[in-house]
Amino acid sequence: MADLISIVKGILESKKVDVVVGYTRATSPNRTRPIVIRNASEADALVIDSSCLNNLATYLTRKENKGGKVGIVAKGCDVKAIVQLIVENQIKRENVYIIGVKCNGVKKGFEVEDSKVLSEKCLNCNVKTPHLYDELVEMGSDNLSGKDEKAELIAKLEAMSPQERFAFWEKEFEKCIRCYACRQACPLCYCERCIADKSMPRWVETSATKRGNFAWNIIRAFHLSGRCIGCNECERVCPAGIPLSLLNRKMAMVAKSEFGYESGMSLDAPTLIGTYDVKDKEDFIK
Amino acid sequence: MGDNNFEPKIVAFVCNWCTYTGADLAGTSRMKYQSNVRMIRLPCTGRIDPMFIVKAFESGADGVLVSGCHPGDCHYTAGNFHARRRWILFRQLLKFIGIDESRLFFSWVSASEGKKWVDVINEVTDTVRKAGPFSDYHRINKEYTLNG
Amino acid sequence: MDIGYYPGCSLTGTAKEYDQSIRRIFSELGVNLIEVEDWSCCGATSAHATNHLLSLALPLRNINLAKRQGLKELFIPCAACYNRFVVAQYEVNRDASVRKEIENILEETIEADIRIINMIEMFEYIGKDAITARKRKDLKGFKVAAYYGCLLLRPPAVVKFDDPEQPSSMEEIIRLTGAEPIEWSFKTECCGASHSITNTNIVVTLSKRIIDDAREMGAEAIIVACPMCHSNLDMRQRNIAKVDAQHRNMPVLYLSELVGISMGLDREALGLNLHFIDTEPVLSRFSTAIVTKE
Amino acid sequence: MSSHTAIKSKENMTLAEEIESLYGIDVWRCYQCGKCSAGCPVRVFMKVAPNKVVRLVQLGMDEEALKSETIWICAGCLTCSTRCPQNFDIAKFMDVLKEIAIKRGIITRKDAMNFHRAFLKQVEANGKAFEFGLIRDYKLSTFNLFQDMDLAPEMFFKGKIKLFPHKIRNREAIKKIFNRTNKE
Amino acid sequence: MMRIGVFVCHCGENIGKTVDCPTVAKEVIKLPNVVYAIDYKYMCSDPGQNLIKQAIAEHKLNAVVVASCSPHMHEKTFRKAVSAAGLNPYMCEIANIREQCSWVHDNVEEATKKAIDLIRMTVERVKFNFPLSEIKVPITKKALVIGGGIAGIQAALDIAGAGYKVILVEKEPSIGGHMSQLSETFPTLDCSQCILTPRMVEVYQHPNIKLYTYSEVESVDGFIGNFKVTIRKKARYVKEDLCTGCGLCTQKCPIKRAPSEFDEGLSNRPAIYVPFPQAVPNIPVIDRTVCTYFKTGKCQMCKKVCGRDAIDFEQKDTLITEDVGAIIVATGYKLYKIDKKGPDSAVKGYGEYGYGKYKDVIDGLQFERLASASGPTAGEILRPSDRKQPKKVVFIQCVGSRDPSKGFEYCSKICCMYTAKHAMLYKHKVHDGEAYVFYMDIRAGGKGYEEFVRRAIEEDHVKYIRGRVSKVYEKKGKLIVKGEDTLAGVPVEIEADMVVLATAIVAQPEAAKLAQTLGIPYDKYGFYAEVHPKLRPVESSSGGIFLAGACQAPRDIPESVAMASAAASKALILFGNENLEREPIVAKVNESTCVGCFYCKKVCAYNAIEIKELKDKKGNLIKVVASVNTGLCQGCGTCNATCPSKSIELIGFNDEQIFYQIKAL
Repeated sequence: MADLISIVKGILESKKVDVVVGYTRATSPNRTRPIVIRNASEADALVIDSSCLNNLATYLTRKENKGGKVGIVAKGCDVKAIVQLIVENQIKRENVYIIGVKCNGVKKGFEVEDSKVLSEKCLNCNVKTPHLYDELVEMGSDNLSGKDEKAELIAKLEAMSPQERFAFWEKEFEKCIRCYACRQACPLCYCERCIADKSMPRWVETSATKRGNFAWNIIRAFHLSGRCIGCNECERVCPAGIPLSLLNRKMAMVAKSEFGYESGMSLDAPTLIGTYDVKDKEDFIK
Repeated sequence: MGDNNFEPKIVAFVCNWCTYTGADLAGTSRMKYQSNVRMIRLPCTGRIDPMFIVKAFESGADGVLVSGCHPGDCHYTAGNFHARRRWILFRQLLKFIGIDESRLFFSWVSASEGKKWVDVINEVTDTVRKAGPFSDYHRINKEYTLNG
Repeated sequence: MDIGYYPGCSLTGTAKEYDQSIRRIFSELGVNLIEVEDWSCCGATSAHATNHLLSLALPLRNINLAKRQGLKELFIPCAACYNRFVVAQYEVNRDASVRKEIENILEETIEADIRIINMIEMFEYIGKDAITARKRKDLKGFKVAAYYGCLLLRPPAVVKFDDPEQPSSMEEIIRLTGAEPIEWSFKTECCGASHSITNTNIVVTLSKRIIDDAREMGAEAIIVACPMCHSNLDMRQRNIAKVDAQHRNMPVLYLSELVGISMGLDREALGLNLHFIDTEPVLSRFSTAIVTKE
Repeated sequence: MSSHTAIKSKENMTLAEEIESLYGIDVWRCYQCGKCSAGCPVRVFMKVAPNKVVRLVQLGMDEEALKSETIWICAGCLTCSTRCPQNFDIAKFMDVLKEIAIKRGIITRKDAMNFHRAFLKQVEANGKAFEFGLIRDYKLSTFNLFQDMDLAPEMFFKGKIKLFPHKIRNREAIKKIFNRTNKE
Repeated sequence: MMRIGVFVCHCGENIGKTVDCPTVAKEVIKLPNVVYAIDYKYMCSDPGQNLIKQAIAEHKLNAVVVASCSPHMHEKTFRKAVSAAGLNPYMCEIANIREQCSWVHDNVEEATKKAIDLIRMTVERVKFNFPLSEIKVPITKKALVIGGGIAGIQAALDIAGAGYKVILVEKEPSIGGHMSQLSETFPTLDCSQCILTPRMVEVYQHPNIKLYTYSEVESVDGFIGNFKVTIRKKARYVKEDLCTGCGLCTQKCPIKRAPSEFDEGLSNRPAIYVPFPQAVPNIPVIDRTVCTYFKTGKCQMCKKVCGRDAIDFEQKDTLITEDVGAIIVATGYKLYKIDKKGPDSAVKGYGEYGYGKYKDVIDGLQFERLASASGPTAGEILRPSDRKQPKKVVFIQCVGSRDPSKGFEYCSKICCMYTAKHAMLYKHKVHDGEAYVFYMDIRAGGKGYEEFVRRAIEEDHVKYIRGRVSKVYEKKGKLIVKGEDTLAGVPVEIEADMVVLATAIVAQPEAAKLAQTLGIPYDKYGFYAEVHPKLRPVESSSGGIFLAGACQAPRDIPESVAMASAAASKALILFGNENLEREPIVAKVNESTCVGCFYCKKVCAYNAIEIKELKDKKGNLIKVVASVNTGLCQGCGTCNATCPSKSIELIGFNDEQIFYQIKAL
């Protein structure tokens, strides 16, 4: 298996791609940050290890990248996002050169020095080896581990009464300051004018009222239903610490149980919204 | 919960071809039903946006009913199929957030089912009346957040 | 196989041979009939003709007894009782207010979900193969008329048993014995049982029409699954003879007796000696000697 | 209850309204096709055809309906109900009329009534029917002691009639049922 | 600045009785932007409409809300009115306070409150209406007629006669339908085939009519004026272009005993057959379910004897597509086969009449065949069992009709008449015979109909007995019919030789399937639904699809023909225009915000969403967005609800209109 840096140099020199999006060491030693490489000489800055948490796919839909050919360093989960973007006509397969990363899981956050805690999104990973790539590189393993608290929380919420659930979310959404970091970080929130910014009519109240926050978080979760690939970037970047992944994961569970559907897995599978089956369950319809 | 003289505010989003016509039929046949529901006519259930439902609760609705053509009868051939898939997801989301079956209702009522429309309306109205005012949502409609 | 058993009053009296034959053949077939503890009358015609609630309460008391005995199925050979039970069960399951009313009367909750089985269904239930397997005598050439009467088939929406107008299930059981059911037009006509004592003339007229048609269509005997029908058609032939000099006796057999005969069981044991119309003339050709088949 | 029946106190209800509100039988379903009468096995013994009895009730001629012997002659074979195109349960209708007739003390066929009384008396007392007692009581009531007397000895001989009733253990339960169902 | 006028209609008592209209008017005038409000007895009347027009002028209204009956009733009326007053019709909205308010509530206070709410919501909505103008769509001036019975034939001839092309599709091997099976027709007793056959031939020879027999409509796409139809031409195994209809193959076919559909099973036909002598086209078809060759691979007798080598065992079904502008559905009816038991066999079926058990209990169409000169008995009345002449025939009406418990609630309408005809024909053919008719009511409400029934009773002495038969059973070779004469109040028993059951008229078994292919509504029995029971009896709710004959409800011949001509004229009215003016309720894309995810394209059932490339002046691609083909868009709005960024909106039902309608709740 070739190493990352030589691959990147290769594709830049051979003009296979115009830019490459990857990870580089950040100021603090146990974290990385995204980097855009434009010429081979810069490629040495690239790193790939268990602190490469970000989902770089979100950069693919940035205006400045559209049109051009982009190389991207992508873990399995990131590839899911790329697949979904291709399915939704946001990028063309031929315009993206995927440097897939065989991944053994990434670290949860950087709070702790040299944390050994496995990020939640990795717990039920089914794409340790990416399901779509042009080149494959390996990431070292530093046997991380963690437990799935969110799964338990979802179960707990489902067991609650509607009123209790409502109260739970009221408390969570109350924290929302509507900075839209969740939207910014999400690889699939690529709308040029988000419905939250639409003023005629103003479906989502802009000021951080309880009402507005409910509307925003409901519609965000719904627009990602059957699309979210579970990279948890939204939750990671949320300054208010709202457990957004609960909503995304719940909807992913519904998609799975009701339609046996999993997003970002295949380039030619029909999307969940936009298709239908005459036999879709309707036990809830009178 | 819910005092006896509470009259729920209910909004119904219905398709023009089946349910709306069915409701007209109930009228022409002089059937009687409770007066709490306010109808909003749309060309097709396919047009019914989840935002409508959110907006309805924001506007003080205690319950929301969505109704259209039976599967296979859609005037636009498949609008109700797409709608149905949308609802399966949206309804689960709302449920997870704490808005359950006593607030959100779905039905198929064809143009010939005036009687069914009457039954649906009465059932929905009774259910919502029993559930009482949607005080949870009424509250958040009023309150500002710390940051708000 | 264990199965609940509600004989009903007639089978302890006027129709004891029905009870006798049933117990006999089912012990042969290895079916264990568990009689409902301290069962009481279903109220019969008199109850439902004069007191709706009573007509529901009486059967439901017995259903509750059976449930408490842990019975899942209840075999009721008397078509009249069968009908009262099925109707009562249907009524309380259909109408919650009625259920409440009866529950208040009985001072106990009702779980009316026991499966009620009539004579014909009973044979279907234990399986036609079981019957053929136990067959010792083929009643070939024995031409019989299957008579259903009223209460096995009506009301169809409630009993949901067989085609109410052109039933055929009894014929299928009869064929297992080798006997040959004839096609006739009166298999579902009423014999007027409820008037048996009060208006004998009615009963005579109705029974006569039935018997005459059976004979015209070539039947040697009539097969029934109801003690009411039996006592009318069997007993009342005396009265028919009074009004019709030409009347010739027509033996009337219970379905259970017919099956019993095909099993080669002793006729006394089946209670055939208790009939008013002698069955020997038509049965003598099937000797009681058991022909064990190789 | 169908819309055309206003809520009234039982006293000032017509028979049609009473049987609808109390027994859920809507006489207006009947459109007088006569299929019930056509198939009735005991039709020839009736002066007034079953469908006519329904008609009388529809017309509010309640007395005439309750007085008609038809309701007592009905054999309860359910042929009518089974074939009624309008799903109108005539057999039940006949029973209900009998029940009301008894309550109002209009009993045009004593024989039938006496039989039912005699029968139920035995059930009430013993928990089971008791042919001997039944026939005895009934005969006494009709003073027609000799009818069927030719059959009785043979039945007795065949052991089909016992001289003493078989009583169930929990007769209290039965008593209770009778008392509670005989309200008013 | 919006200046809205609100017009509250009493509709006489209809609204006024339960909605306090004056109060409503007083209340709604208080609403922002409402500058004028008035209540009036009949808004739809001329004075009512003038009231609106004047108000528009005097109060400079730029939007109007009419609170009245359902928009389905008078939306067009009022929009015409406002446009007459120089306002754009789409600036007028209806608040339905009749069908969905006054008629369904009793309590005046509640109804009034609801009316005010509904108006408030509509007022808020109309603020966001904007002027629209109709969309023009070209029309394909060619019609498809489905069903080659008398209705289909009539419709096809009318349209073809007007000079337009017609595609006539018939699923049977020949056109003619049920009418070709009939003997004589009421009330004139003229021979059915004598009047029908010329029409059939005319259809066949008409230059404007393209006939597809033994074919079915497979799929229908598009919309009024622009349908695309796929027709499945079933394999006949006979080359139509070569066959001369000499009939040699049918004579020589060794299979002789397949029951004839045309004779309702009263006679037999070969495996290769022409349904009946006058069939159009006169080209045989092979019934592969009975054909020896198809079953065993041997025989080929027909092929051997055919001089033109027209037999083709290899023939396959073929699919043909046609573009048409209008569709006329004339698929007719079926007779209720009463021997078939329903799903819940314990309660369905008519065992008591012994149909299917006794040979001599037959249904109406079978009697038609017995009475028909071209029938199995050459018009002689002979009963099926022993071909003897029945001396006593009982006719039973309403078998399956007016029978909620075993059949259908509705009245089959034509049975009273054809039964009278049957009894009459029988009496004319068997002079010493007796005819009895058991009926419930005699429904003879047509020109010369009552007279016809009287003739049967008075001149031909048919005995009418009022009462339903309870049972038919066999005794000593006679059919005993048990009935009650409800007029005399006496039971009657008739010893008949033959019994004829007037069984119910039911929808075609495939009716629902076709309805779904066409996208037209149907009632619970499978009969197709008209838009308006009185004023638009031959139009389905789908534009450009019209109904004729018994597919819509039980119909007799004159009615079917009348409907057919009416439906034809509806199609011709359509063809009278160059373009179709369509409501401008279509989707519109906001190109500046659309990111081209094309979820809208996925949900569009009409392929109305197209991919559009936005380029700058130099011609390099800026981005790819969705764009709407307004000709194809039908305005369902599914795309609008699906679009995450709301970059596509449905004009006339756009987000703002709905948003503020909800907000005003």
